[in-house]
Amino acid sequence: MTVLSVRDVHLAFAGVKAIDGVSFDVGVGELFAIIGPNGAGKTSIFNVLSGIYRPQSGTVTFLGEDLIGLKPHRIAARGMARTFQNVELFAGLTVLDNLMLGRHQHTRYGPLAAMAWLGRARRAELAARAAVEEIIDFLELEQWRKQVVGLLPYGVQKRVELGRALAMEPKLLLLDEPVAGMNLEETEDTARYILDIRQELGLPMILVEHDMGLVMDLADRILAVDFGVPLATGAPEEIRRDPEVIRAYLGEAS
Amino acid sequence: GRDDGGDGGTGAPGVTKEACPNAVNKDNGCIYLGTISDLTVGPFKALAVPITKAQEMFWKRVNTQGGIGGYDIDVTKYVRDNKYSPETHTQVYQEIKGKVLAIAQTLGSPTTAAVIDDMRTNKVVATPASWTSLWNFEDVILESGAPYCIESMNAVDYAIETVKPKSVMAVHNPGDYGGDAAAGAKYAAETNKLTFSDVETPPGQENQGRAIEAIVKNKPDLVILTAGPTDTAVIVGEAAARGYKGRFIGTGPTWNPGLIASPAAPALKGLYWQSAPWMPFQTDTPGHKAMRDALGTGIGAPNDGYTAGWVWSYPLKAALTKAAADKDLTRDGLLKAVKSLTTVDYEGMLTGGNYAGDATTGAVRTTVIGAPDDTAPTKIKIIKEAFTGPTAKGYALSKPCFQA
Amino acid sequence: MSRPLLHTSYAQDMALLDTRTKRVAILALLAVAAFTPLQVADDLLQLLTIGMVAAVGAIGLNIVTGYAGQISLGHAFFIAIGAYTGAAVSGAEGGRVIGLGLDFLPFWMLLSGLAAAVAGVIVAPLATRLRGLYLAIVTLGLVFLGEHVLKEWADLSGGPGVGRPAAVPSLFGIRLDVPGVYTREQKMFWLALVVLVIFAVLARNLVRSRIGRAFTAVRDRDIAASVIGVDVARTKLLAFAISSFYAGVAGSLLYTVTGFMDPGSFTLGMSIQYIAMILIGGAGTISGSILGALALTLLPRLTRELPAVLPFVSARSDEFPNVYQLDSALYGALIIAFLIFEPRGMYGLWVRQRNYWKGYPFSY
Amino acid sequence: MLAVRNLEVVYHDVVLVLRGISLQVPRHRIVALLGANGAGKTTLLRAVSGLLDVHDGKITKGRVELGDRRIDGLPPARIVRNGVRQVMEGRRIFAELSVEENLRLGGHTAAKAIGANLTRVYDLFPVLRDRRSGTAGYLSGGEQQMLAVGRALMSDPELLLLDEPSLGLAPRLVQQIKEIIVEINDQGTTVLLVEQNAAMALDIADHGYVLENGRIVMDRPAAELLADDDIREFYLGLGAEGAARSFRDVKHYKRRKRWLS
Amino acid sequence: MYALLALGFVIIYKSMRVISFAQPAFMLAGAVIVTYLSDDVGFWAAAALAVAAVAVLGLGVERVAIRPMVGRPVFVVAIITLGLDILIRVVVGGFIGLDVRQVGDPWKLGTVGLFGVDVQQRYLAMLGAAVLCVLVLFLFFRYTRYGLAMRAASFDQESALAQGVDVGRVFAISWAMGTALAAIAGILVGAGTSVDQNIWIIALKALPAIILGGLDSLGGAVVGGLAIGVAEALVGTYQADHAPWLGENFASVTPYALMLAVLLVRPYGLFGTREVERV
Ligand SMILES: Nc1ncnc2c1ncn2[C@@H]1O[C@H](COP(=O)(O)OP(=O)(O)OP(=O)(O)O)[C@@H](O)[C@H]1O
Ligand SMILES: Nc1ncnc2c1ncn2[C@@H]1O[C@H](COP(=O)(O)OP(=O)(O)OP(=O)(O)O)[C@@H](O)[C@H]1O
Ligand SMILES: [Mg+2]
Ligand SMILES: [Mg+2]
Repeated sequence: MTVLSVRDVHLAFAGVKAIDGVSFDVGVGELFAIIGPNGAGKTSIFNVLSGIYRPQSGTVTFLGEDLIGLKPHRIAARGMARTFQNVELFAGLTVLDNLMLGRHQHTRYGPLAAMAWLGRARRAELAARAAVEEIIDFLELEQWRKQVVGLLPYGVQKRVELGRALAMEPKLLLLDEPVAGMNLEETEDTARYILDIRQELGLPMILVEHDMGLVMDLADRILAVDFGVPLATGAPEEIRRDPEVIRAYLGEAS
Repeated sequence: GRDDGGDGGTGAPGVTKEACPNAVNKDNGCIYLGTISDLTVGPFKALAVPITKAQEMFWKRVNTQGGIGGYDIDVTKYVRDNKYSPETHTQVYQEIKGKVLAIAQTLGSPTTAAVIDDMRTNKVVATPASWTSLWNFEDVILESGAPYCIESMNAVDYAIETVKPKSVMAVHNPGDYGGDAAAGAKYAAETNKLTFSDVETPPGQENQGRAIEAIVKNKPDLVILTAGPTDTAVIVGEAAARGYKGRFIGTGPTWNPGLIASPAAPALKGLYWQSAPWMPFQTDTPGHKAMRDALGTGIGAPNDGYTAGWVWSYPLKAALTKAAADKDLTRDGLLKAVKSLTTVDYEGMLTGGNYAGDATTGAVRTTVIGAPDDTAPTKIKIIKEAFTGPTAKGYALSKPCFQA
Repeated sequence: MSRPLLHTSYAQDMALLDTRTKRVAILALLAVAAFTPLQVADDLLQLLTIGMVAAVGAIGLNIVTGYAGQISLGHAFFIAIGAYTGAAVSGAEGGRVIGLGLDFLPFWMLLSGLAAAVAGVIVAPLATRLRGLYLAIVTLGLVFLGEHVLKEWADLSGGPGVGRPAAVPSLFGIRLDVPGVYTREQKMFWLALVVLVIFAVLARNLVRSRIGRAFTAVRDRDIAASVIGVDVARTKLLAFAISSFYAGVAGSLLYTVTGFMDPGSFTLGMSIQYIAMILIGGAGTISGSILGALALTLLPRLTRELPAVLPFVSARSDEFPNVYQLDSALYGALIIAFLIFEPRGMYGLWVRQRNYWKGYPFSY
Repeated sequence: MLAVRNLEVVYHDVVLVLRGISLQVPRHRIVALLGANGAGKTTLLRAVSGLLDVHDGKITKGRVELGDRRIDGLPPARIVRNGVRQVMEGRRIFAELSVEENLRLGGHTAAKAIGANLTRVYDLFPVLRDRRSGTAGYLSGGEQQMLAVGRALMSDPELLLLDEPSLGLAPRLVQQIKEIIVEINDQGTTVLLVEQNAAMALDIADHGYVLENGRIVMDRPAAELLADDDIREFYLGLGAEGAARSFRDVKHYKRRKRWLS
Repeated sequence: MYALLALGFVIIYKSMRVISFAQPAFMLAGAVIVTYLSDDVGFWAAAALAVAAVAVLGLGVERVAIRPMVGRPVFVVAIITLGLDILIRVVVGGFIGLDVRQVGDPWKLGTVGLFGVDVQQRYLAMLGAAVLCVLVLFLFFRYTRYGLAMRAASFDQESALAQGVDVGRVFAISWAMGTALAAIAGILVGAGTSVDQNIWIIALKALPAIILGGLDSLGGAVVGGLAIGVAEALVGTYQADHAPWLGENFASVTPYALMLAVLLVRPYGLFGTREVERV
């Protein structure tokens, strides 16, 4: 059973081939990782998946549905959630509001109901709040709940972003460099959250990360790309030993 | 809400037993009159400032002559700037209306229109500072001189006498000012079987291209112009530069003495005449003389804004005098006095001032024509003294001209 | 020192007025406002009324600009649509200008809002294509085009320099614009107060709802917003529609207060004044919009009083410098000074004071 | 060369972030500054480069000296001219400008040497040469980081303040950046290196400081730090036995160790 | 004409991302100063002095009212420029007095024959001035570091500071240049006609021009200015005959209509820099 199936995707920007024939599948409950040098096209793959970029060719099938050409919010509605390489939180809002925004698709009521704040709107908001509180609990964000995210420590911001993605109740979670810029302690925390998400929610995930320790320890399968071209796909051990991957990406140090 | 009008025991707002601040006659009471004018950033500042100044001097002279019915008149305490915006006008009007008996000056038509309902309801008599024919239909407004449309009729009639035009074009700003004049020109042209065309042009030097184009292309024999002074310079100057040789006659506000030094001066001297509701600054009538004396030498260059402010003040003086004589210095009394006025003594500056009858009988129909001249004090020399052309004579005002 | 806030349910935590102090303060404020007309002179009352109506418009602008981040210089355009719709619907039939004679206030007020909202919906797609100042200037273009239409369409507007009577307010056969037991100004004040309170509460509810959050999300990061499921185009559309609705309602009432309007009023200057209102009040806050609108409407009154106490300026309009010039200049200068010293607006000033006292006596 | 003495920094007049920091960066050395997120590392760099103003921060106590000149309080442009360059966290390249325009701008204070410096930077980072006329904002994360470092080199700085240069870089590039830092240092530039990647930083540094909560809690030669048990556990992720722990074994309770406070 | 005005806006926008609504006031100031000086020192010297004086005024204003706002949202700054506009216009208006004033230009309404058409000398002067300004600006941006520094400062002030760019000086220079251009434009507006309080309105016409050309493009400002001038003239001449339903004086709103049309096709104007956004 595959959740997501990407077939032969090509994407180019004015001469730069960002993705050049990438294909892969993500299975139920799988933690799939994508690695590759800077500029290899990892983020671009995410952007294609979430509908920000439209590839020139190729198909993306998510839970049996073709995603190409859909607007990002439609894709989000189908259960795709992601975090961003550089934190893309709404800096002026509180943690709570950021998480509530994650529930945008799940709180459904119109502007008139919102203005009146009676009945449906009120109930929906209360329900959303309860759901968000669970995530706050899960990610241990209690102490920052009502703080404006812009001023929070970087590691916490990354966690809030993860929380926002979780609030969407996704069916697939894309994580773009979740531990970049974190210190060891925070990295370990994040690793723990990722494991917990797997365990408790059974959520399939795609992980893009340069911290090889984390990738190798957590991922079930890894896809390595370079210049948009897939180099290899396989279990962590295979990838670690793949000469092409070492040449292009890992370097002799590891 | 409370009405803040101090009535000083006489029962009328703006009338106090106490003397005016800086009173000439310390024993007199005080009648406060309000002034709402365009004093800083609005487009008519160059006219509004001298009007306001002249009115101050006019009422000072009245006070020096003993005041009216035991009262001095103060027009300096409640002066407000409307920036030529109806909103501001309304606000300042509300601010001062409870404190004044009447309004010595309310400048502009859209601005005044914004408060006219209230003036009607509260019987606040006011002197306008514009010549739209609309005022002939308002009881509370004490207009002086011929409205724009009659002035234009006279201008056309005068041209018929002198340059014998076959075609007339009205080049005018939109709205009551230009629209009124254009309506007059159109009526005159039609009455006299001349071809007529109408070009509306917005204010602003850079916006005159189309008007100039129209003039140069159609070569009308006569252009009746209603625009601002700088726009006038552009239109006349450029049209002349592009070979137009017909005749321009502009209404009162098209002229500013500064134009005589402008690059368009040669063209203006050649092609341009100026119509006006009354004689200019330097004229030799008792009224003009009194004005010049009152203003003294400290005013800089002469300007017909002063003349206008001075002339406009006579009817209110007459009404106040009448109300005082009737021992009824209240708003009611003043309005009653206004409605009983059949003539006002303008000390030779103008004849007219019938506010008792309807618009047609009340309207003043005289106009003077002048031409640019370096040597005259306001750079305009009169070439035709007060006259009423045949068209204007027969014209019945049934509603404001620009609405006809 | 204030007690820590303890709430025992999410409903309590999310309530609009979440502390007792706030509830009491608001009630007191409303009570004072309701009795104001009995105490204050009519001219000031009228100014306050205009300020309150302007506040409705400012809230509208704040929704689209402060919350949704779409800088609009076209607010005057939407206000004009509201003003003329209201006037045309409620105006007397068969007069010089268009009038349908339907003078039931809620009817024409809502209709004005709707008309403006429709215009907003038409304009909104521009916002999905244009960013920042480009959008601002293009919406400014609307103002000029609108002004042109109004000037040309004299049957509706009365023509430039002539104008027409504004909307006729009547509630169940009672005309609010003619004096009765209470004066016109008093009645209009109460009307404006009620309208403002209703619209402010509605707006406040809106901005804390999912829609309000979506506005902010689109303002701060539209890509991220779309990825978490916010339909950016629809959200902008909604922001423009609601904002214009407010503008329309405000427009329909704005001139009813004074009774008369001229097409020359709906200019760039008006748009900018509204921008100034929300900036001075505090962008992205409802109470800020109200404060800003009141401040900016009352400011000219203040600047007219101020120069009079300064000895060195002349009260004569033909001398330089004179009080009238100073009054205009002061208006400009106060705006500059305020924004320099309190860039977050009056709301920011208030927050700062509140925080200071909350933390008192500790400064760090 | 750089000496920071007893520095205190406050943001917005209320948030005290640095609480009396002293630190030395000798000429031609690489000094590493480690510390948890939010410890105040970036703030310290800002205090040196004069960029505190922009963030409404103020030095309330202490001084910053470059050689024997006091440089705190100087405007940033002057400090750059004195040879101090900060590479800001998060790259902060000019997204709308082209790669080469970014570099030229980096040479704003050394206009004469722009040609030579361009060649030098392009030699260090060949990718940038290939993308020279491309819009900088469309570069990938790593490419942008290279551009940011390259841009700083355009003014021939004497002291380079690097704020987390390895952030978001692929392992091979981290290696490369590391080599480049060493190379730049060999060419005569003194480096103050702020890093989360402690292994990388301590590997090339001569000396290291550890910052916690606005205070320096450790100040030792890099080699000693590498051998310190606490550092090994909390910054390098090495178990007591010296082998790397697996992230799969991370414990489910909050571990937090503080040296002070 | 519009091109010159537009250039002033663009220079300031280029460095601060702010549209200075005070440009009309500076334009008026330039014109009025010349009217005072030209009688005594002649037109050319007066013009030079006026431009210099306005540039200094611009510097001062930048220092007092704009510099403290560095780093604040651009719209707050824009509203400040608006306050400045009111302030300066009141003062300058006070100096205009009651009569319209003359700049005393040498061209008056004189014409010269050019390719068989009579062209007014002052239009040639305007054209010359515009070409000269564009040339000077082009050279300035080409051969000094400041062009790049201006753009950089407008995108990210902190980062520009870190590059050693004296952002304050960059802003000052851009204000001085922008206001000087406004002054030149003001003088030329006054040439051939007269100066009164109301000429500032013309400056607003430059807004569609710069949007059309792209807010931060000098070339765009020139092209936009010309396009708008031409469009206005064409519409003014032909619209009444061919499309009377647009109403009288449609010409004066043509710039806005044109701007709307162009922006629907090109959201950053003809030559504007596209905003880079990526995640
Ligand atoms: N919107 C865009 N326009 C032009 N080029 C782009 C755009 N987005 C990405 N690119 C280019 O596509 C290539 C892949 O970029 P991408 O961001 O996907 O890399 P990445 O693998 O995520 O790198 P990193 O690990 O540094 O984040 C890069 O060369 C980048 O410059
Ligand atoms: N502009 C600012 N205003 C207020 N507080 C700030 C500001 N910048 C930083 N701080 C606060 O100062 C503290 C130190 O921040 P700093 O950025 O110096 O930390 P850091 O050690 O560089 O962390 P990181 O590893 O995340 O970069 C943090 O608590 C942060 O919240
Ligand atoms: Mg990436
Ligand atoms: Mg940092």
